[in-house]
Amino acid sequence: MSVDTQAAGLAQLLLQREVEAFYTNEVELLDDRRFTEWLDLFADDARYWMPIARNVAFDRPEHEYTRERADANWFDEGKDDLTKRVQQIVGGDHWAEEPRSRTIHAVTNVNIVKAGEGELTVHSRIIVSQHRQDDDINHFVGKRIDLLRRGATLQVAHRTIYLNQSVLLAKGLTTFF
Amino acid sequence: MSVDTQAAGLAQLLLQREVEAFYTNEVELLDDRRFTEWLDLFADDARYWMPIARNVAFDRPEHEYTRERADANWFDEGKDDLTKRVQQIVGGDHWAEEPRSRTIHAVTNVNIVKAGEGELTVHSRIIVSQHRQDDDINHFVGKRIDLLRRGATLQVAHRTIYLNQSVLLAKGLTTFF
Amino acid sequence: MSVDTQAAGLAQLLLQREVEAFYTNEVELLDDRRFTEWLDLFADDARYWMPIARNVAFDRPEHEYTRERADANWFDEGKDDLTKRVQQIVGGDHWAEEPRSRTIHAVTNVNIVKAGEGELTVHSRIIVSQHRQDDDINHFVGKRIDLLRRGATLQVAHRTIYLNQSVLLAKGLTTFF
Amino acid sequence: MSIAANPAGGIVSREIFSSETLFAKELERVFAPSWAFVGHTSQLANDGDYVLSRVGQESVIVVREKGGAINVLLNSCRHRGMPVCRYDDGNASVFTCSYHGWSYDLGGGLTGVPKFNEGYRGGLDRAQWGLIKARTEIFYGSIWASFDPSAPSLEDYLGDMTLYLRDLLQGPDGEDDGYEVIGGIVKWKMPSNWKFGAENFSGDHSHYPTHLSVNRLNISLSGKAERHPFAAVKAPFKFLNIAHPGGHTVRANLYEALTPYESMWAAVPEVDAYYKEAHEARQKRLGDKARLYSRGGIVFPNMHYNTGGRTTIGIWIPVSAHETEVWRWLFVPRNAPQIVKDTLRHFYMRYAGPGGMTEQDDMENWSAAQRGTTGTWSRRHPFNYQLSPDDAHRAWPEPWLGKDVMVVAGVSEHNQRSFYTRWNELMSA
Amino acid sequence: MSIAANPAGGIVSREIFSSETLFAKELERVFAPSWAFVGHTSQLANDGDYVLSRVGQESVIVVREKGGAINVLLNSCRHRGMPVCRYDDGNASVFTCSYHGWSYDLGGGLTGVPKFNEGYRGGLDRAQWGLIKARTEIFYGSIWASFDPSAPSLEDYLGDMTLYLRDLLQGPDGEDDGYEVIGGIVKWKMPSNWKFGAENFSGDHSHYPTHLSVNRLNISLSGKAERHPFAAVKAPFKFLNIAHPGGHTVRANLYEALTPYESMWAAVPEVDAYYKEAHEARQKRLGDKARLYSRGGIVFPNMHYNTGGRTTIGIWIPVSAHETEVWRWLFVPRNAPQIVKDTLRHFYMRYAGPGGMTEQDDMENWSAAQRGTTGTWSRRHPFNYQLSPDDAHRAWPEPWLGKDVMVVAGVSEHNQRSFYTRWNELMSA
Amino acid sequence: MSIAANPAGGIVSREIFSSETLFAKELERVFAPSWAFVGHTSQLANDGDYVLSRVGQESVIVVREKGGAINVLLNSCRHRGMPVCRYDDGNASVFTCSYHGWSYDLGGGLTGVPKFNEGYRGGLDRAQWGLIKARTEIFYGSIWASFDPSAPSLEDYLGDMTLYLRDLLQGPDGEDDGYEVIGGIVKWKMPSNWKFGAENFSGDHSHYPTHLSVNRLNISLSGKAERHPFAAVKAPFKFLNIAHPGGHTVRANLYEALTPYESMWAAVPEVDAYYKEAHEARQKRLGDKARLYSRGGIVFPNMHYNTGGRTTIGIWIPVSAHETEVWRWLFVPRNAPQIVKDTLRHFYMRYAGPGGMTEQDDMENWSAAQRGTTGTWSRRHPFNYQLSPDDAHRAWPEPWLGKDVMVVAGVSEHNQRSFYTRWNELMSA
Ligand code: FES
Ligand code: FES
Ligand code: FES
Ligand SMILES: [Fe+3]
Ligand SMILES: [Fe+3]
Ligand SMILES: [Fe+3]
Repeated sequence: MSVDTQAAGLAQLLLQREVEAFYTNEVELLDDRRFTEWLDLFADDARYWMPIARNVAFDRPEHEYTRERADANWFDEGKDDLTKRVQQIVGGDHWAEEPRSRTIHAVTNVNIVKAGEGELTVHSRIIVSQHRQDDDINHFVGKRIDLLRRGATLQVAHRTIYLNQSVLLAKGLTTFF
Repeated sequence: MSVDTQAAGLAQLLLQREVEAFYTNEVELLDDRRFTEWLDLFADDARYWMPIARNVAFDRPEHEYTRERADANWFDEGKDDLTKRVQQIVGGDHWAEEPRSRTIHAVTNVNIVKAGEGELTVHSRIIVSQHRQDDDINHFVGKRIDLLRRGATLQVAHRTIYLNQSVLLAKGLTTFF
Repeated sequence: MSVDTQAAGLAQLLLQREVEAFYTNEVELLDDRRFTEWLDLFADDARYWMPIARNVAFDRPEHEYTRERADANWFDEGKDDLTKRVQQIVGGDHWAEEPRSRTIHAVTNVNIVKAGEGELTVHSRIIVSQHRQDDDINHFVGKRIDLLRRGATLQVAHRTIYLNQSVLLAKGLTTFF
Repeated sequence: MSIAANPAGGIVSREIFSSETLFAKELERVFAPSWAFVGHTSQLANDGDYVLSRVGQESVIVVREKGGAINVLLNSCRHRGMPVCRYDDGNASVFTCSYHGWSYDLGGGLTGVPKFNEGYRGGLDRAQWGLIKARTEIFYGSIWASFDPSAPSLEDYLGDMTLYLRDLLQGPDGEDDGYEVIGGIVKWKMPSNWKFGAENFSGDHSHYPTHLSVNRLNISLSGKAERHPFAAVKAPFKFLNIAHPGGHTVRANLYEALTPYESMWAAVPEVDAYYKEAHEARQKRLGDKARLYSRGGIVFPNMHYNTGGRTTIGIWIPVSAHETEVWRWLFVPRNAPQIVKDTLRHFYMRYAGPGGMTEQDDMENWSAAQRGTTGTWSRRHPFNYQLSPDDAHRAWPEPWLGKDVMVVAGVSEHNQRSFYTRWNELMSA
Repeated sequence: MSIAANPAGGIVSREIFSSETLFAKELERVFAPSWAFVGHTSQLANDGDYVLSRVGQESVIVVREKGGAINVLLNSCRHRGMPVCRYDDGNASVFTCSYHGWSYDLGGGLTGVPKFNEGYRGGLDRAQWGLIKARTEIFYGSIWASFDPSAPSLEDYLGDMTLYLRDLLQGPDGEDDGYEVIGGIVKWKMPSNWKFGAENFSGDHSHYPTHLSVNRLNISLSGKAERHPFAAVKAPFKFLNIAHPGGHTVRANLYEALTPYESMWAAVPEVDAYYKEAHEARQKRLGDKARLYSRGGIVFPNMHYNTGGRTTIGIWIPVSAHETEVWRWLFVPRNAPQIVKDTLRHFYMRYAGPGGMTEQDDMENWSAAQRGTTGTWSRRHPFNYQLSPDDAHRAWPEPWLGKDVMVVAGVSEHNQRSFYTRWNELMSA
Repeated sequence: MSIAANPAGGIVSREIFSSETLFAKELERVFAPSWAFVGHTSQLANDGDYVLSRVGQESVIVVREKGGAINVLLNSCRHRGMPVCRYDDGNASVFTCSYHGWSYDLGGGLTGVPKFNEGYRGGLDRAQWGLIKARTEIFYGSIWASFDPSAPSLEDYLGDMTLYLRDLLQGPDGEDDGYEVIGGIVKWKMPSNWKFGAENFSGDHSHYPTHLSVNRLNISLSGKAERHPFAAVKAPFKFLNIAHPGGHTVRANLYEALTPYESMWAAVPEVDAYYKEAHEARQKRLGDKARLYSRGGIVFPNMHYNTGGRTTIGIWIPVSAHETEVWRWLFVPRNAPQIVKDTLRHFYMRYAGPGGMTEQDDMENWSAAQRGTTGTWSRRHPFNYQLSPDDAHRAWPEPWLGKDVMVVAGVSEHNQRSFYTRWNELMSA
């Protein structure tokens, strides 16, 4: 390898590590319930979108998930909404999270599909295990597409979460993805 | 670190990254249903083998999984067979996949156990979550052993998938592993 | 990047890789039932602790998990105990593991939160899928905090495993975490 | 025999929430003879458009045939039971079964049978083997179905409830059929009996401790505290619990007078402007009856709705005594500016359903309360619905509210008592 | 009382697929008095070899004792019910219970009881407390068991079916006991009633829409279109639906004449050559009866088999009304070259079971149809089995097909009607 | 009618372990009229301290009110069934329901009802709508509850069992109320009927094949082989199976004489020293009765305990015929040095529960045996409990063991026969 090739390879590895570390830090904040710090990972104008899945014919894949800013979705909101959700949980009077969930989030297969000047497009998988009380248990598995903005630190500018479920098998989406 | 040690370390990291990126790309192709591109990841003479597990005594571990090219297996086939399976799904008349599954594959713990001249032996874990309709749901977890061939790109020359289940808890193995 | 920055970046990447490889090796040993080799990954004075979770009010998070060396725990023991557990399994007369479990362990989101002189503090997630007979199936998901000691090789000096479950949904904890 | 104990007296047995035997009986006695909401005409823009829905537990195809008529067909092949339609929605000219290929037209007629001549040789009367077709009626855009040939007409089934259902489907400006459904029916499962949902929507006005957190956070867009936009209105009104003999119930404000618009959507001025204009148009259109401001209610047994900025219709699909599937259709005013539609859509998503900050806590309580219905000792002690007893007035305070409705003003469990009384009639017959 | 409605007339109640009460009754009335296929002698090469199998829902040990006799033992300790054998297969000289150590010999005899003398002090008659032993019979290599002392002999139970079962177990060259089982019993669960599988194997010839995709892809190895190798044969034949009074059924081609081999395995010349030779040997060995080419069938109630290049025997294990466990034994001709064995093994794996491109779509349909059996309205409408009615001939077209068989030629639901008629006799008695 | 067949004769029907109908009857006949262990006073150090527990399947709040009295309250709001306490433990002065806000004091009294005056207008008698309160008794630190007003007093319920329960709760030095509970109740689920656990603790001394592996590994801390510390003691004794007419049973060693301490904890000298001292103190305190060394037993129906270095009390919570939730309280001698507490804690964790090397194998066997209770054929064959029949002596070998106890010495299934005999009395009445 030439020195230049080495430098390029190293830079690529460091970027990959930076993004993976970002996500690992994120899941630690969530599982440690450090929600306010978690909010800091989002840009002020960030969007958080989780569409609803439909069962459609093979020739209508574009109709499989509901549309952002147009259809009903599980989530289609901004940082102010996320902030309200956090404020709801921490008050001790949000019964669906009182007693609180014990969650474990795992992120895998981090894929930087586009590394632009100030932004990265990153795909990943997220596995979420949520337990409350003795038997209020949810397992979610999702595909995530993030637009990460590069500044002093990385920040989520836009997040898309695709769940597999069409009929949601949970009475509440009280964790974050 | 000497420059040489550094170079060796970097080369090892780049190889690890290359293989992890290969697998991440693979799961993205599968979950995006880009099956034809997925087939391109397999060498023309590739083998795809998933044995059946038996419950055996502690002193007969060699009898725990059925044998390749000898016994009944869940899969024991070549690229032509995989190609037929893909052709079956994309036609819109393979009812077990119509409407299509929504799948999420995650690959973890990629372990390059042997890096030969033209081939790599790589172990990994694969976690598969498959949803169809409202409640046709499968979860598979597997141990994988791949022989990857190095050419212009990596290609799977041989894949082994060990599932934990002995009695399969699914009516159809209509996703890939 | 300056050469020094490069070197520092590379060193950080190599450390990350070393720790990830350590865990990947560990899960392969477990899933291949090479338990004696697995024991070698633990320091002689290692502690292995898995507390019990309680459902508590939002303002008593410190009471959520039972205390090490004080309360009832799922595990709170040393290497001699782990050794006895291994000796129990390999004998063929430990009925809860005869026939043996088929397990798959996956470790994700390895986070070196502190890299001291001789020790690393590392967080990770562990996903465990355990199958025995036809339908004796457990799924565990855990958060792990390890103290790794650096010598000729890494060794676990202290391991904490947090499960989400309060009432354990398994009749036996016969695998390792 | 009274299965529900004494619902009129506010005493309801816990067993009706947990017994699987009673649940099976409910399907026959409560669900089978009723009319079911299955969708809205705005979901079917073109001939051939279809959408899957549910009547009780049954999967049905709601389809618009050539010429625009809407049919509701049982989604089960008459040959061997296979669902003939396997997609949540789409456009079709025929439903062909994937098992043995019987095919049905959009009216359910069995038009195609492989080997019809040489195999069945005249022994199969196709007219007898079409898809089971429900009686279907359209009411101001809403689509209703019943498989019971002896059920009354939809209008008779609804009785005075027609007023409130029509009102629900009128735009904010009072124009009939003024709403459209947005894309994506919200569907989920919850671990509680369907009646916990039904009684809540029928009028559980004392459950505000459930919503302490959202009240604290002011999730309404009124710019004021509270979670409901209409809570910002200060004009004097009576809060009415309106119960129908058929088991339907309504929660509504009856304002003392026609008053000018008061800001309810201050957080989004364009929306506020739209509602102001609509408010005035509605008063013009409806006159004195515009004093009625519905908040929600139910059509017996399992259709439920909310208004007041959360215009939605839902159904509780009974899965078992202990599990319910919920479907929700989100409505926006058909002719409103896009920003109004977007704001309402967003408000709903943050308010209701599994992602909704408000309903998450409802469902937490319903599913926890569900466990209190099974215990050896606890099930010997009935539930209490005695809040504000013995004070219902017929056709009151305005006769146009319905000649048969029994009304209580203020916070009360009157509507719930009425719901269980009707339920008990059907179950104990 | 007729539980299944009118199966002879092609009308079958949906409830028999979904009622757990009827399911419990099935175990007693349909499964308990029957003979069960439990395995094949090729699985037990040596004395002491054993393999776990099932009789109805019960776990049984199929074991070869010293001297070669095969026993079928209920895998449940007489002391406290523990399975005394916990491995899918192995070799043993004794089964020792891991709970309190009672031990049994390979004939089920209770030979070891801790504290037998000082504890039981003569109060335990070991002869009365051995493992429950089934009546066991071997039929051309296949192993059968029944726990019912009043069941007829296996031969009487099979009746004319002996012809077809013997035929199944003859190699392609017509030699008796010509098959062996390959390693690995294929086991899985499916969310449908076991009778959907049973009726399919009994002869559901009109379900080709299920298999549009594999027909399109030509998964046979004949080098021609279609999924079955034998579809390549052009010699004229009658397709027969052969029903036995005991509920057994057979699907078979009866060729009009003994004709030369036509290529069915062109994709693998060595295999084609093997089958050509076998074809000729079979004609020589069987003479005119070689015109019979079986395609599959069932031994009542839950043993099912396929031939025609997919030689397999399976059982539907009833788990509940809504769930079935399936086991499949894969057979290859004992004396064929390895390439023939490999090709057949590979053909099966791609064809059948959860990994099989063909049966995946069968099971999708069965499990979807299962949901059509529970609905409030849909279950009031029976299934239809009226394809090709009223045209069965006894012992036809050749008397050697069986003196009691009722046969219909061509695509028909005759076999299914016969299956449910037998089922109904047992259930309605 | 005898539901359990002939338990006194050692013959017990398998159906009592698998029938959901019998399970439902058990809750009424066996659990409802009994007294339940719900906790220990050391869990409630301060006024207002509470902990959730279970009576049968029911969730109960065990709470210490101002002044120290302990109440056991059904954790189900009288309004609509919601659990009023949602935390495993804590400190409270009032329990306020999160659904509609009814609030209860620590005695269960309904003290707060929103809209009490203007809504209920005198129609709600709060005295009638408090939390259901159990009869509660404290016995040497252990807390017991019964919801059955017609149950006898706890003392009468226990009968001679008071001796053994008091003994259990005495410290190793024989001092009354000598134990405290350590933090963390161990809770898990197991897939078997609760009676497999109950009969095991009642005295299943012949199940040592279950524990071959731990015996091989010497997990006791005696420094000698075997898994029990007390196995190291060589002084001669009779092993007694002590059965009470109320269904309670005890396993105990009765030493022939008061003998000096023999080392049982050689692996930890400080612990050995502690036990030596305690041994001597106990002899001094109890005199001849110190010859009794309890090993474990049950209070009918579902409280179970072990002693001998594993001092724990547990309950089998009946979930269904096929599932049981287990709770275990771990006890250490209140006044022992920390190292003794730590050693016992560690010994327990490695011995019992899902993490315990010993009990893992018990539960494996119970859950495997559970499957032997459902099969068509296997359930026709009863279980056998005939070990050491017909040799029970009343109040023997010492009259102070209890005037009504029936005792057998040596390995026997006497206690199990007694347990099922009592169970059968209640169920067959
Ligand atoms: S089930 Fe529809 S055609 Fe047979
Ligand atoms: S259960 Fe087999 S010996 Fe006791
Ligand atoms: S349920 Fe407790 S106050 Fe209503
Ligand atoms: Fe609410
Ligand atoms: Fe088929
Ligand atoms: Fe034991």
